[in-house]
Amino acid sequence: MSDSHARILCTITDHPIDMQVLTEFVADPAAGAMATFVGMTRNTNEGRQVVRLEYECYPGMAEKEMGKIAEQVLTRWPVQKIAMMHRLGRVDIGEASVAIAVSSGHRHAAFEACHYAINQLKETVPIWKKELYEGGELWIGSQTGTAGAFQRVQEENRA
Amino acid sequence: MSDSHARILCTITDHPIDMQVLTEFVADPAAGAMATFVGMTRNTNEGRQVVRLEYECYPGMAEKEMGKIAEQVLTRWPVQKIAMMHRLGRVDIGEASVAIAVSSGHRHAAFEACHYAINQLKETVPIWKKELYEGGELWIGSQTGTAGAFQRVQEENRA
Amino acid sequence: MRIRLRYFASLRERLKRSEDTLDVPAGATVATVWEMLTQAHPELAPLERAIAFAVAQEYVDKTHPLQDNDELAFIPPVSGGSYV
Amino acid sequence: MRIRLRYFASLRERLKRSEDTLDVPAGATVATVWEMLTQAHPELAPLERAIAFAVAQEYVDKTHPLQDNDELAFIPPVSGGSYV
Repeated sequence: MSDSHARILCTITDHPIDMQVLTEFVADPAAGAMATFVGMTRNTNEGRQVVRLEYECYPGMAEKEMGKIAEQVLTRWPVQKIAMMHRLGRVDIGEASVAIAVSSGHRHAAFEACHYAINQLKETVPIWKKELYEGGELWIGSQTGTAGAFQRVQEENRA
Repeated sequence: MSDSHARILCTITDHPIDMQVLTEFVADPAAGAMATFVGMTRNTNEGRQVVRLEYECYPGMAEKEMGKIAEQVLTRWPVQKIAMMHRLGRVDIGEASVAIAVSSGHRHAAFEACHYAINQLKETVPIWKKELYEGGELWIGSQTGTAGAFQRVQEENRA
Repeated sequence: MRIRLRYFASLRERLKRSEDTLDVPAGATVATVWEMLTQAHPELAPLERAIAFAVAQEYVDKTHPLQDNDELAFIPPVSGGSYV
Repeated sequence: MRIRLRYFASLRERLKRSEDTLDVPAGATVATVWEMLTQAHPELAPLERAIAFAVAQEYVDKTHPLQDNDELAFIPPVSGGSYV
């Protein structure tokens, strides 16, 4: 358990996410539990009909920040392995944009670590999501609080 | 969302668990999040070298109790769909004995519902697990608390 | 009246069978059957606080009245929270 | 000294470019660059509390001193906790 790199997989990809890559990575004979999370594009958001999402990242820094989260997880919980993957570009309804898998001896650590990892990812990893909806587009994360100033909705009357 | 049966899959099987069956079942265009849990046979337990596990259930009642948990989940959380599967018979190291997938609009509900479902399953569903380890066998769940009276270890000197 | 009994897991191995039928008096409850069973197998008596009971595949407590042809299952501790 | 600037997402679209180079005085900090940027683009000033800064791909605060050839990235709010 000393070499943390062999226990961490962090990937940013332009291709569809294959969950099996993550679950096979975290498989371990000492693991009795695996928790996974998948974030997908859903068809509505706050009353808007979503057409698709588009993701971009800060290349290099995004992977580094994901790696920091994975290292934190290995420090804080008795976890065997963790795999995190984020997709960039166009992600259609029902497709996965982000996936995390965590294996551990017991289930509570797996759940807590996986939940922590996705929460942190969405706080600190420089990845941005643009929502294309019926009638406009919107950078998500920028429409509330102090970030409200970022809001930029292009009302397009397509009719 | 009115017909709960179309939103629940509960299966007990003698065959290896195929996660894709569960994740495809819970897929839903209104779901932005999916949490899954997989319980697997691990190679040690409380200091014992585990050879394999063997599961049996109370047929009929086990499915009914799983179904009750799934109904509770749909009542308590804004969840789209839930799939639960448990395997019976021999389950070797690294193989899955139980898997749960939950889809929902947002991630917190998916995590909470999935964690709840596995906790409840292990409390109430009449499925029993025998651990075969180096030197003996043991019905798990029976060795602590008031259940201690059930303990039955067959010390077999195999040398 | 006649009750069908079912044993699982450790209890099945201990009793060396998975089911029985038992004739019980009218008005019998789960507790009545448990007393009959522990009279025949005194070594089971200490298990009472660990065991659960199901009639017609629903958990019941010991006061549950039995009907003719009921299936009464003895449920040892299930696979448990602490393992995985 | 010369600093490389990077803009992402909403900021990139607003400024219609993804990077710049900027000559700054010795001793400049992140705050110095931010002030120069908002002088050139006054409409960015209200964003200050929402934006984060990274130098050499590490988050820093506004007091962070810059070195020649540093890459300073302006990080708009990331994809966010509330969506999924």
